[in-house]
Amino acid sequence: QEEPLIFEIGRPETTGVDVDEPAPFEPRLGGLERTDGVGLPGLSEPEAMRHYVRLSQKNYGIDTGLFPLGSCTMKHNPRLNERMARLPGFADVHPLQPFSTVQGAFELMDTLAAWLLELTGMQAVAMSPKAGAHGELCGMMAIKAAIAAKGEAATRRVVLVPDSAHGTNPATAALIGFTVRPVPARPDGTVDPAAVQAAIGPDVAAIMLTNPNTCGLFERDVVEIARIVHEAGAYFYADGANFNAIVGKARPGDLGVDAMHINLHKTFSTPHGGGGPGSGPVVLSDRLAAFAPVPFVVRDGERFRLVEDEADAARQGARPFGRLTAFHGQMGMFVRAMAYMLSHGADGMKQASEDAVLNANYVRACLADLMSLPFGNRPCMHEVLFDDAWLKDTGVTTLDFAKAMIDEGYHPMTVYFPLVVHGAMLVEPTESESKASLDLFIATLRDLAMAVRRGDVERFTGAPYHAPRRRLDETRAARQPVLRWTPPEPIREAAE
Amino acid sequence: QEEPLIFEIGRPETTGVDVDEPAPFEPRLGGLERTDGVGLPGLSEPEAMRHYVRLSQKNYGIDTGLFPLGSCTMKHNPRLNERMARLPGFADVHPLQPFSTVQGAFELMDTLAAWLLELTGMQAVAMSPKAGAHGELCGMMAIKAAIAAKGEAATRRVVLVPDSAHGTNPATAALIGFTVRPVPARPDGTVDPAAVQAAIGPDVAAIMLTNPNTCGLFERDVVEIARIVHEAGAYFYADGANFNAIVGKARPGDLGVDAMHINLHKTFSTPHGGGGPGSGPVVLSDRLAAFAPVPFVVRDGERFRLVEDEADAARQGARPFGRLTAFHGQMGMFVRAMAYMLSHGADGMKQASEDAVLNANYVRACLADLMSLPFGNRPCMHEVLFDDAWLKDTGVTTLDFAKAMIDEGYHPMTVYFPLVVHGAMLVEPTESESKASLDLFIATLRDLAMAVRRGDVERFTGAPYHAPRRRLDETRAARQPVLRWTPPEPIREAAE
Amino acid sequence: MRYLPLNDIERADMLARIGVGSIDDLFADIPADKRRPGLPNLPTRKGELEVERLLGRMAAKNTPASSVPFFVGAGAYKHHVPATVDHLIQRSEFLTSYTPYQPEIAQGTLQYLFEFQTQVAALAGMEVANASMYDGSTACGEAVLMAHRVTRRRKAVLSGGLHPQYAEVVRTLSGMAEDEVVTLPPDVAGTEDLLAAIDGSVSCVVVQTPDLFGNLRDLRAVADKCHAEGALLVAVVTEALSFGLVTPPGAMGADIVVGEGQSIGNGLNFGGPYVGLFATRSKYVRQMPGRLCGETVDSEGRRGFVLTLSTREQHIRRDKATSNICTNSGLCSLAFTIHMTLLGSAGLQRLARLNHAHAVRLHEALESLPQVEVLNKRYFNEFTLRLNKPAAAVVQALADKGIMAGVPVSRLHPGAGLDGLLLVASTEMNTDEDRAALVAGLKEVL
Amino acid sequence: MRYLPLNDIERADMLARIGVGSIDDLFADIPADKRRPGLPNLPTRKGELEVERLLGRMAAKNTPASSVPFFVGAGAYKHHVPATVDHLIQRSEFLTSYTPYQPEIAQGTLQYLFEFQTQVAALAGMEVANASMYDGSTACGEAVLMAHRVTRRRKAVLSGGLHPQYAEVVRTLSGMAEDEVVTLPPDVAGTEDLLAAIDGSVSCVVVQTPDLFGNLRDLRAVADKCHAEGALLVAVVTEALSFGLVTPPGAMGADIVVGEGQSIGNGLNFGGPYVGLFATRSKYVRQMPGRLCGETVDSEGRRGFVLTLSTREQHIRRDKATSNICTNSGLCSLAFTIHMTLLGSAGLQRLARLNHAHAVRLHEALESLPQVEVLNKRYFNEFTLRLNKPAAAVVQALADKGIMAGVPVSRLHPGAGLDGLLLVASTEMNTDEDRAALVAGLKEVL
Repeated sequence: QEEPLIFEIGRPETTGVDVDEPAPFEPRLGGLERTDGVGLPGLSEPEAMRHYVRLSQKNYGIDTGLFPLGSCTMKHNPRLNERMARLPGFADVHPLQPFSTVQGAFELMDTLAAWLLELTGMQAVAMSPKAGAHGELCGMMAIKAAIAAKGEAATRRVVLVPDSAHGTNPATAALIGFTVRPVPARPDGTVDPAAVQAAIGPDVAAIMLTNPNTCGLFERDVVEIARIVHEAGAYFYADGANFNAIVGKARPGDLGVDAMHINLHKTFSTPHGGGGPGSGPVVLSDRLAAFAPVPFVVRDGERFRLVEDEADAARQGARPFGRLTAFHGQMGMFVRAMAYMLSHGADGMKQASEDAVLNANYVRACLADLMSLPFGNRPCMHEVLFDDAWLKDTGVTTLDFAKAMIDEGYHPMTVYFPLVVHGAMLVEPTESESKASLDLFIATLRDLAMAVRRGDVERFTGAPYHAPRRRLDETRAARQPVLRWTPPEPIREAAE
Repeated sequence: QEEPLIFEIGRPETTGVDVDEPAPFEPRLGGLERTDGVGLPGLSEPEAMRHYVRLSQKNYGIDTGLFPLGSCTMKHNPRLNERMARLPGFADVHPLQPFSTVQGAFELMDTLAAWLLELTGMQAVAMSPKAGAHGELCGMMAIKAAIAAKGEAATRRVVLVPDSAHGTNPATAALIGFTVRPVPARPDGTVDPAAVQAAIGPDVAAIMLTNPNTCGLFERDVVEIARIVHEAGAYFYADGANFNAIVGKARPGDLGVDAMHINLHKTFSTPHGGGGPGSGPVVLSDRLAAFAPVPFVVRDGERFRLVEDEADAARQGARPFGRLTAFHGQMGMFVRAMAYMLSHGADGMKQASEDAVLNANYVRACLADLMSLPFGNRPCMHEVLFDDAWLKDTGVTTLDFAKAMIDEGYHPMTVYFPLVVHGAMLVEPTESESKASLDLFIATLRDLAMAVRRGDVERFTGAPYHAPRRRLDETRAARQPVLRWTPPEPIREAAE
Repeated sequence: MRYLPLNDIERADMLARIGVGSIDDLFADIPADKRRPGLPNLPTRKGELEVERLLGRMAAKNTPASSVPFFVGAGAYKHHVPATVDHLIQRSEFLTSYTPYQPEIAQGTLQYLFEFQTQVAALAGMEVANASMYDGSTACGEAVLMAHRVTRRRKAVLSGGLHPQYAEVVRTLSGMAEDEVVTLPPDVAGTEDLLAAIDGSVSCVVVQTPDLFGNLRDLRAVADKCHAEGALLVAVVTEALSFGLVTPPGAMGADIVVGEGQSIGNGLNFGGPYVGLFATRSKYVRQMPGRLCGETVDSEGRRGFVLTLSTREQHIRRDKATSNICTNSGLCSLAFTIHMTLLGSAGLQRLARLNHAHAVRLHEALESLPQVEVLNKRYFNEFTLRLNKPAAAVVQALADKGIMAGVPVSRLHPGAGLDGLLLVASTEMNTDEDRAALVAGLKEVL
Repeated sequence: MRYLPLNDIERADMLARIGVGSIDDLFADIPADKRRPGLPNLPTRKGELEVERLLGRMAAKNTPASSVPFFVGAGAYKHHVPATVDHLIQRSEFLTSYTPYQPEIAQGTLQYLFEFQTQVAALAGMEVANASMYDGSTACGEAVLMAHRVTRRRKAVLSGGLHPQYAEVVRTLSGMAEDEVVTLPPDVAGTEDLLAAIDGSVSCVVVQTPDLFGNLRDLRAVADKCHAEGALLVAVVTEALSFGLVTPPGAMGADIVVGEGQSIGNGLNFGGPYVGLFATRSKYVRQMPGRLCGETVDSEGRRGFVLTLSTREQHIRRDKATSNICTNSGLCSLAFTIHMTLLGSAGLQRLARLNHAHAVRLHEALESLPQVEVLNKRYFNEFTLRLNKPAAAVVQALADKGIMAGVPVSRLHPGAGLDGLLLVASTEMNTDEDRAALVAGLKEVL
């Protein structure tokens, strides 16, 4: 059965919420009453329940199967975290309540910040960024502010970005007025310090490096790169999207990083929720700490309070570059991440990183004979990157292969990213998968790979066959955008 | 993908619960330590989550589609009720806490009891029965106790049960030593007072009558039947399974009922949960009130307390027949039912009954031309009963038709019940279905009925084709019972 | 009204399609003088917010176990339930499904029931288990009826260590069925002479372990005597967690093991809903009450599960059924299964050990009080204190101080002269502070 | 560790299969002198119970809005969220899914986004909306950048009624992008002369309604002037519920409407996560930031939904993207959509009316206090009081009495000489008792 849109089944007078009628009163809207009736149909509660339950059934989630989306870190989302985030003391407090009534909230933020600093070996953390890309923006803004403070705002306008960077990196740099200068990768998939040295100069503000990088490899020359960058008077921004591979194994602060965002939804298990909300705190080195945006929590003796404006910040010796968002950040995500960290503890977090790396390498080892590894069959970090060399001349593309995985009951891996390899397939199993689950996944991929070799092309080009939808026409969607429902023409499409 | 049993994927040393190790201590088990290792494998939390989420996906629920199971009343289960039942003040209190610490729990039980009495027009209510059948047992025990109190225990040993009764009725009567004497139904599906008159005598303890009955019809001579029963010195037990049809329209107490159980999970929306837990409070007339079992709540001035033993009950002037269960009943269900009642209020509950009856009659009216109505095309109550006369000689049975509905995305109606008609199909849409939902359901049934007429027999006899399983071999299950997992022989069945 | 999808226009359309003039025409079979105009004495509908306020106010008048030092047990125990359990049992597909009468679209329910049955049987050390009963006490009542069916005798003997409310349930049910029940007097020390009560007329002996007073019972001698006399041994376990640490009744010769499963996966809920466990030997399976799930195959040969042996059930055999029960405790058994799956043997054993350790720790702390005597030699997570004052008054005095000290035996055995006895349970929930609070509180009031 | 499925035997097997001797061999690329032996300064793992205790203790140090008379607003509002909403957003298939990059198995997410976009556009009175932004303030910042792209000008004018934290977000973002921002002074009465600030150099004017001080703004004249000068009007709505009762910005000529959607479906959460609304005219859609869901068909011609126009997004165009945003506020937008679907127009209007009624009722009650002046002529559910004492001190004094009186303007506009002003919001959550408590409390402290 197909599920119609609410606009096709709702009725304008129907409502699933019982609201009391107020006693008669004199409105004070001053002539600005809404008169168009809004025009949104409602559903009774049982109808709404069924509608959204049925919609949900057309989705795939971590809870329903392995979700090997490289670079996205689809790990288990503990329900304890959900329960904790819903404690009235966290969920039902207003950001502008008096400080005396939210001391526990500040304590949690302060504790989480302390853990993040300990994990990363950094000196300060900006908690307010709302997502990873927002954290990137925060980090780069801090760098820009620091450069301006040194009087180099006019001269340092270039940011070095390796080819293998996340797409947000160049976008972020460009957004705040930097020019992007690409740095090519070595044949082994990592950045060559010599290439950085060649690209750097007094016009460079920063390098943006993802480490482990998007090829799933640890940048083994990262310390040397940091040295080059710092010697040139520039800053080292690290994309923390892949921090989950090295928690407890290495600290960005020890590697020379000046700023790094942390995706709480990747490394620390807050749910992805079909596209957010995320949370992207940014850890900062001594060189950047003063420039962190408002607001931030400080401790006055036994009490916590929030520094919310620049004058107050200046009294704390800070020079905030401004404000990234109203209020103080993603409290709901802070609680979840804190619950994750407390649950794992030092031993569990280190083990999680190791298991994530182990799982990725196991997948690599078990598929290396059938699928092609662009940088050779050597250890990877928490994700393993294949390219499409092995699909050459088979009539099957990376996309086809991905869609065929759907028919086998799997969410595909990340495809066509990173851009540095052709037809990329980036597999990140995460530490949440059991060996039995991986073995089944590997067997399935091997079976599919054999089917490719057998020339069973239709299994791929026509895929998915067994999903709520066959392949969708994305071109049509973009050429003739239909971005909202509009009342139907007299002859409407009936729900099947 | 198939989902294995936990015993096939779990490992004995794996656990999804982190438990602290106690400091060393001296056990006091006195030689009764368990030494066999229990032998139950565990799953980590992510594995357990996925396992049970995937199992759930093989189920059908009210939230996923129309569930027209006659006599079962699959109505909407509001999540408000779930939230209320989980308030720590209800969910996290122990049945043996001091009375002073559970006054609110008693208040809720007392309030719910008062509402039930108002809805039914009865004089007392026993709250402790754990389910409908347990309530039946309670009601019949009260009757047996009342008869014994009159010194007629040895003579009144027969219970009249109409053919159309729920199967639990005769089972209940037999369980406590009564002999069942059937009462035939009239051709119109209801009980004839004359038949009751003919069957009754000084040996009769009670009649057990379901009203509205299992044919979906209101016993229009119920008052006369009650008169006959009472005149003969017997009691009138009403099966309250179908009370949801008449809430706010008629009161069992006004009709002469002496005892009736109320399925909180039918009439008052507590969830069915794949087979319980239910809750079956029993309302009693003046003639039976004194015999209600312990425990019960009484009010001493401003405070509530529980009467838990017979001596205390005697001080209250009661003569309880005993105790049905440890503790005090299904508190979790009481809270849900109370939330339902408060939400609906007097107006909403009456409207719900009317809508339930309206929906059933609408289905009847829209299908009467294609399917056969054993008692003619006349108004029914909250459910409509078809028989299989219209399937005669088509090669399609009631069961086949039901299974074909599965392929259309519907849960089948109740089939082969009540036993009084051949190949029964009992459809109860409940008030929770919208007209649009009913129209789609009706269209589907009409389409199937046309397919029967067309002779498209395989669509039925092979059904279901599109379910997690094809038709299951129930005979094999009963002949060679396999009731638990046992470790596999060396060659084990692999998960697909 | 938010739960009712129909609106008045639709209602009118539908009445027209049905061919009646008004809704009351559909209720015409109700005698006119008995028809009601509605429910004039009850309030009208309330929004969600208002319902939350009303019920929230009632809830706030109760003291949750988690909010105080808590030592109340006697058949229901405060344990920690993982968040995953409550999340999963609220899945629409579990919560809003029915008894799996259509197995093709109920494999979720059926498979977990099969897992549940396997787990319960393994825990109890038995061969088979059913798909759950209402609770431990009703399971106990049904066990006696089953023993009568198996032995064709009608006399049950109940140990004096059996939870008195369980005993009362058995007596009520058996009394109504006109069977005989012999109840031994309360047995604080766990040393009663059960063997003397067993003879060729006895269908079963019902013994609880850990018993009401917390004593662990060695059932082997009783089992031997039962079997020699042709009777069955029914073992009752009200603290399911004890299975993790204590020799299970099945290993001591029990023929039927019934129990309360609340401790695993389920909250206190003021006494219900809980989940009754029922396990027995394979040879008695056709006399077992309650639902059973069995393995089979579908028409394509794939493994699947169905309700089976339902000829025992009332909906087929009506007045010849083994019991009148037609439901189980579905969601509670699901919670049990999920929690048990998360625990596994390793977690269960560790959790049981921690419970025992806490009880021993409490025992040691209480020994410092001269007014208190611990009566038990061996126990799991609960034991009995003899106080120098009536326990009911002590419990109330401590409750007024915000400490839930336990269950006075006089509440369960009123008039039995056991007023000085207090049942004290200690689980993984108790902290050092909780124990210190109890000891300090007792010091004050004794 | 309960979240990690692998055990040591499996780890050893896997290392062997990989062909390395130890797990550290897989980390060999980390320079040896930078490798860490673990996290020696952090505690080890904790069970669920212990985590609940630790976080529960922190949570208990906060005062939940529902536990006190509560009048705090200024951009986040305490409303009632139906239980259904929170239940549904916790469905595994919604909660644990990713951005719908594989639309064939993400139609659930995509269809609700399409519903969300339609709802937001209708509420705002606009033609199209995106699939949500981080929150209202970041949406506002993005709106200004978008206006620059559309007009190819780089100067924004911010109304003095705009929430100062929103203004600061705009200034920060624009400052970093080296664009110009003119911020008018705080405008308590809502009568500032915006028209004078608009000329041919201005890309957009940003006006909030209801504004920070609660004033409803008639945007028509500003819209006309903007359009005459080639600028865009960006309207900001921080109380989404006002859409139910107040003329929407789209009907007053706004070109971009941004807003905070928290009020519908989402809790207070101490400031986040929230959900940013972003709507505009169809002609600007390709300049719009954020994700968009569009309708299309699959290879069998069935309707389906996909993310579309993603060439605007960073993962395709990298440094030429419209913004660096690569996520939306998925679950929060789902909560918004579900709550909005439950409400429908009828429920939304009724709820908005009830909010307004409560505010009027509060206004009337406060007028009885001589020390208090209500400054607003027209408002929705929030207004500004002028007190005879510094509002911050008054708020603190009342908080100490268990009353959350509102937001002192000085907290948002420090040093602006507005110390006597207090923002007071009133929603459907407020009862007569709450209002009486506030009035009584103010009487005491003023």
